Amino acid sequence: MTVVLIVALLTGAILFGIGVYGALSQTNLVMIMMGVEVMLAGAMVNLVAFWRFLHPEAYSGQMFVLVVMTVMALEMAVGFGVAIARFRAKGSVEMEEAEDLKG
Amino acid sequence: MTVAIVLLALLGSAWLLAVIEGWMTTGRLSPAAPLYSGLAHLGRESIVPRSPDRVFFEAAPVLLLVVAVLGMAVLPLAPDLIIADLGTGALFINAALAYVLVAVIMAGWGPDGAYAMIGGWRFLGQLIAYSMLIVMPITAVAMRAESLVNTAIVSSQAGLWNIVYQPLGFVLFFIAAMALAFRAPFDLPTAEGDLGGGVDAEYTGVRLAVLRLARLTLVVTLASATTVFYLGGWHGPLFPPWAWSLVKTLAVAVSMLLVGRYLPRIREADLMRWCWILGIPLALVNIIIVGLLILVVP
Amino acid sequence: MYAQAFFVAVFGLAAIGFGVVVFRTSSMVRSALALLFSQTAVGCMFLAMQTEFLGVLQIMMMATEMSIMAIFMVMFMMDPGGLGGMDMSHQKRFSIGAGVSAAVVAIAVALLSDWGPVAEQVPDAEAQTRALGMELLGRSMMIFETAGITILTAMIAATAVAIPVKNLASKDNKEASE
Amino acid sequence: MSSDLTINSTGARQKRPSLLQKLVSRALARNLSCLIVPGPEVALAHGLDIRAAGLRISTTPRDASVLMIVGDISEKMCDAVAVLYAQMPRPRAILLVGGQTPSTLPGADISSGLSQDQLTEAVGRLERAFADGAFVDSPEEFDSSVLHARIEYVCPMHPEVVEDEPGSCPKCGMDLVAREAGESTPDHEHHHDHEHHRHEHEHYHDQEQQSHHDHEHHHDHQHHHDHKHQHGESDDHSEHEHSGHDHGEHDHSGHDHEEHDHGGHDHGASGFMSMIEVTKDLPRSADGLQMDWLEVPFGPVFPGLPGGLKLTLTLDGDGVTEGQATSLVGMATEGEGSEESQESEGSQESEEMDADTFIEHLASAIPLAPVSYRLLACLAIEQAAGLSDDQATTQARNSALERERIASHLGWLAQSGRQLGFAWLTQRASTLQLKVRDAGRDRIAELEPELRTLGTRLERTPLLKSRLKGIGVLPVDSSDLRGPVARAAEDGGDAWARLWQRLDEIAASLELLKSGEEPELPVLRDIGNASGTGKATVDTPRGEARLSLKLEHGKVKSYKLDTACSHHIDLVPKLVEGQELGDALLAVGSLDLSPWEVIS
Repeated sequence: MTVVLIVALLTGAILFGIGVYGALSQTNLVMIMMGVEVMLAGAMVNLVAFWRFLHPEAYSGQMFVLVVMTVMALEMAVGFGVAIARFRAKGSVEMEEAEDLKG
Repeated sequence: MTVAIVLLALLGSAWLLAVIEGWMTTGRLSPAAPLYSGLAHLGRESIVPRSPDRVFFEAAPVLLLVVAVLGMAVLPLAPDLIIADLGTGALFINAALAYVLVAVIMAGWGPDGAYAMIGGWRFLGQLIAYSMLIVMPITAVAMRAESLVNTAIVSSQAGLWNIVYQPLGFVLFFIAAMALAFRAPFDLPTAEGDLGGGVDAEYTGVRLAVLRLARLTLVVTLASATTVFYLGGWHGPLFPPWAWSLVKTLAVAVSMLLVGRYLPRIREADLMRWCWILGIPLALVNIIIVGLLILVVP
Repeated sequence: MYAQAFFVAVFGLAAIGFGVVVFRTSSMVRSALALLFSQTAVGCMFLAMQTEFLGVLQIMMMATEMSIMAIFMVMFMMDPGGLGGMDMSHQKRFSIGAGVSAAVVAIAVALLSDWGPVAEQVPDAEAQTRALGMELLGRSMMIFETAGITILTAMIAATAVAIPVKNLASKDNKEASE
Repeated sequence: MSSDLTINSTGARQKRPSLLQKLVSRALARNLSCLIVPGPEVALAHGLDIRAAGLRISTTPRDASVLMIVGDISEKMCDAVAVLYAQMPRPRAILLVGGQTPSTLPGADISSGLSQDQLTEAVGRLERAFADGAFVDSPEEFDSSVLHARIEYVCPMHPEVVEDEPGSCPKCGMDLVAREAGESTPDHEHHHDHEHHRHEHEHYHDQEQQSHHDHEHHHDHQHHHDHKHQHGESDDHSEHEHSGHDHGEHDHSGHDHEEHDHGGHDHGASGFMSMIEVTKDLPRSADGLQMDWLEVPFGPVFPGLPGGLKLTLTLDGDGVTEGQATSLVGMATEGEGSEESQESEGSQESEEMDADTFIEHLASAIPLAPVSYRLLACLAIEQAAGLSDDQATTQARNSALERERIASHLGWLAQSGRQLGFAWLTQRASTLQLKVRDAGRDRIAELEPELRTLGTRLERTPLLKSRLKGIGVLPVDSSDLRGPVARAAEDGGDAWARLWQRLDEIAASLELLKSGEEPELPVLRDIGNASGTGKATVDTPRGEARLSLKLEHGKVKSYKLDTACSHHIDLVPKLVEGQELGDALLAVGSLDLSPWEVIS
């Protein structure tokens, strides 16, 4: 059974890596959000694997996944809200062009 | 075996609907018409538009068909006549139906045509209108059954069908189901008068045949879901359970088809407004009423 | 067990494959739908790991979420969208480095840790759903409710941010003074 | 007419040895669906019941196997028809009903006269043709000049470089990109460039030209750019092709990815193509977002619009930002020697025409209201000849006019039903129209209850009022309104009011018919060899039409026609602007424009 756990964890790790790459390398706000979603998916895989193979009696594990899903939805809602506002004001959601956001 | 029976029932129902649809458009009731129509589609050329997104263009009709069949797989025709009695069957239906949207978007984007694209995005635009009204009434149904298992949902209606127990939910679900199957008067993504066929417009030949079959199957699946959730599934006197399931499903499906004939297409803005202002609050009220009933009536 | 390992691996590979496609394709709609299928594959992994409720929920939620993503992609990325010779990515090496190191660290932890005894059996889906419901409305109710309120807040906030500014004139002045 | 009853080779499909083939052919023959050109309403006006003849009416060319051409069609329509034919999947056939073969098409497979019997018989032949000849050994490509646009090759970087052959740019060495000649020139501010998908021509069948129903391609930017990139993913240098949008002013020079690698903060200097630059020129939608607009043609053969009317709408998503209507079948200056329109009002100076010929000409040019125009011509000529009114004839003629008014309004109802996806209305109204079309007074009296229930039913139809109320409200200052549109203007002036106006007119006409004479087709009285000028006005179903003409020795020397639809068509831009697509089309539909009566 450990094999399955390891497989799941590896998948989670790789998905997380892809997400990190995406979130950092993309210049477009929407694409960055996609990167974050992939990262969260990686995290969820791990959480489910942990729940299933290590603590199937603790349902807070599943609860945690639900919260992550909520976070994904939140991220989308807020992200798109911001994206629309920026697009309306600047005509672009490219991070390269977000000079005004630089500290 | 079960798989074969359910698929056969699905196909048979789709055939019946096709006959009725043919009767509505040509005025002739010809049992062989769907067969000829299918063969004719095979004989026709299947045109690929000039610069399609090939993957989406090809995948969309198939995805729609698969989704409809998957949805049917978790709906019981009789206590033991169900392909997969999932522990989360009621939720699974939602999940499967969510991909109708994906298929329509793919069909809209794939062919690279303006009409199709507008149709696809239109369907996405209507998302809140129908998807919330699918999910929330099902929630109330699951509350009464205290289970997400579809067979348990049917069993919970042994004494009183849900259409009586929560008529509000039934009405909302029926309307939302029609909108989800994009049948008239909710045929916004395929509107002929507005979009010359919309997402259907660029499909020909075999692909069109698959698409048509998928759309009919989707109606059957949704009708079957209505039966399971609201019309007491297989319950009924005299006849064997599967017969009751079939009869009810077909009745719902035919009524879905007929309603559209006598109504003009709804305005998108109206659909959206009514769903937000009326539909969703009513669905919440339905949940509250059912909750109260469960608490009050033992 | 092998069957389970097989399915988890297959869906895992699918998730990874589609995940890569997300950032490799230049079509915005393809990007969004690749992400959708990646997330669906993740949902299938949940199913393979006998976590039915979460799996189905994941599959359901992502369909709508990513479709919405698709339309926003088309809206905001307009015509360039990584086309027209415009490179949509930046700090590539750094990103690859960061991505690879994050993955490597996680993999190392996964491989090197001693995970101890592994549960062989889990309750069936129905029991799980019931138990999860109990958890939601029992011990974790606070979290659950907080999540609900947060979603509501986010919805309102996002809508407020997104609707057009009524007073365009004053906004333009502000922009000009910037 | 082919004697061996096969489909001509541009319509048949490649024969493949298969046992199924015979069966499939039979199925094809039993499953004929036709696309009617110019439109089903014309077929109805000619009294053809397509369904009774055994054909299914298809709304799109993609779903049709028979191209049915009713009556003679104009030059402009010929081009559109060729495109439609090309879009239909093989096996396909052409059915000519009472007209000539359009020059752009191969010969008709089956032709028939303009009557129900002949049509039914022709459909029988068509079925046999499909059963026997749907598959042939050597199908031909359907090729017509209208399907081709000259392809030229331009350098994405240097708009001035235009070559006839593919190759590389003499200035920068980049591969040249194919585009259709006469299309967008790169220095426009922004518009919808169509050229980017052209070089994929050879990949697919011969059919795929057009975005549906018309031969203009209107894809939006992102859409096909997107696809193109997909195609180009395999080869590296295709990267260059993508750089050639016609945002000519932007800097495309540095596609070198290396430059971005280190953070890319210096985007001003690097090759980074700014989104701000790209979007700043784009039009802003009503909601303030800069979006690409899409110019989409609707028509000339579009299920929601009268055939022959071409509506070009600029769409911003599902909303219409601007629109324009043109008629492809309008009373143009066809044939008849050297005509020049003297005024925009639409006057025609044709060669001398015999008075009877003139009447026939006018009546056949307007298939949707032939009786009215026949009457109009008769009146004008008789006045020119100095004949005084004859009580009995006038009454009979007026009865015929009222009967046509009922039929025409029913036809409009059927058309609205098509547009609204209201199948019941379409079927009911067209059945009634066929019955009323040449009914006598007694027959109409029999039909009266049915006609009146139609109104009651419509009143009780849910959703209909909310669909039509407030749609297509005419601008307050609109002048030159005539007919039902004008009469409904006092009543709110929206589509709902126009629907009721027409229903009321049906009722009023019924009353007039009941008290009037037996309807009789207007026939010109003997005018001898008279000369003079005449003027007449007839209240046609779509509004007043005025005709003035000059008669010399019993021949029509010149005439001037003024119709309601020529004025109404100018309302279209105002009606569609800022509306949602469905509402805009409904608004146009509610005007009951007859493209035939538009004088160009």
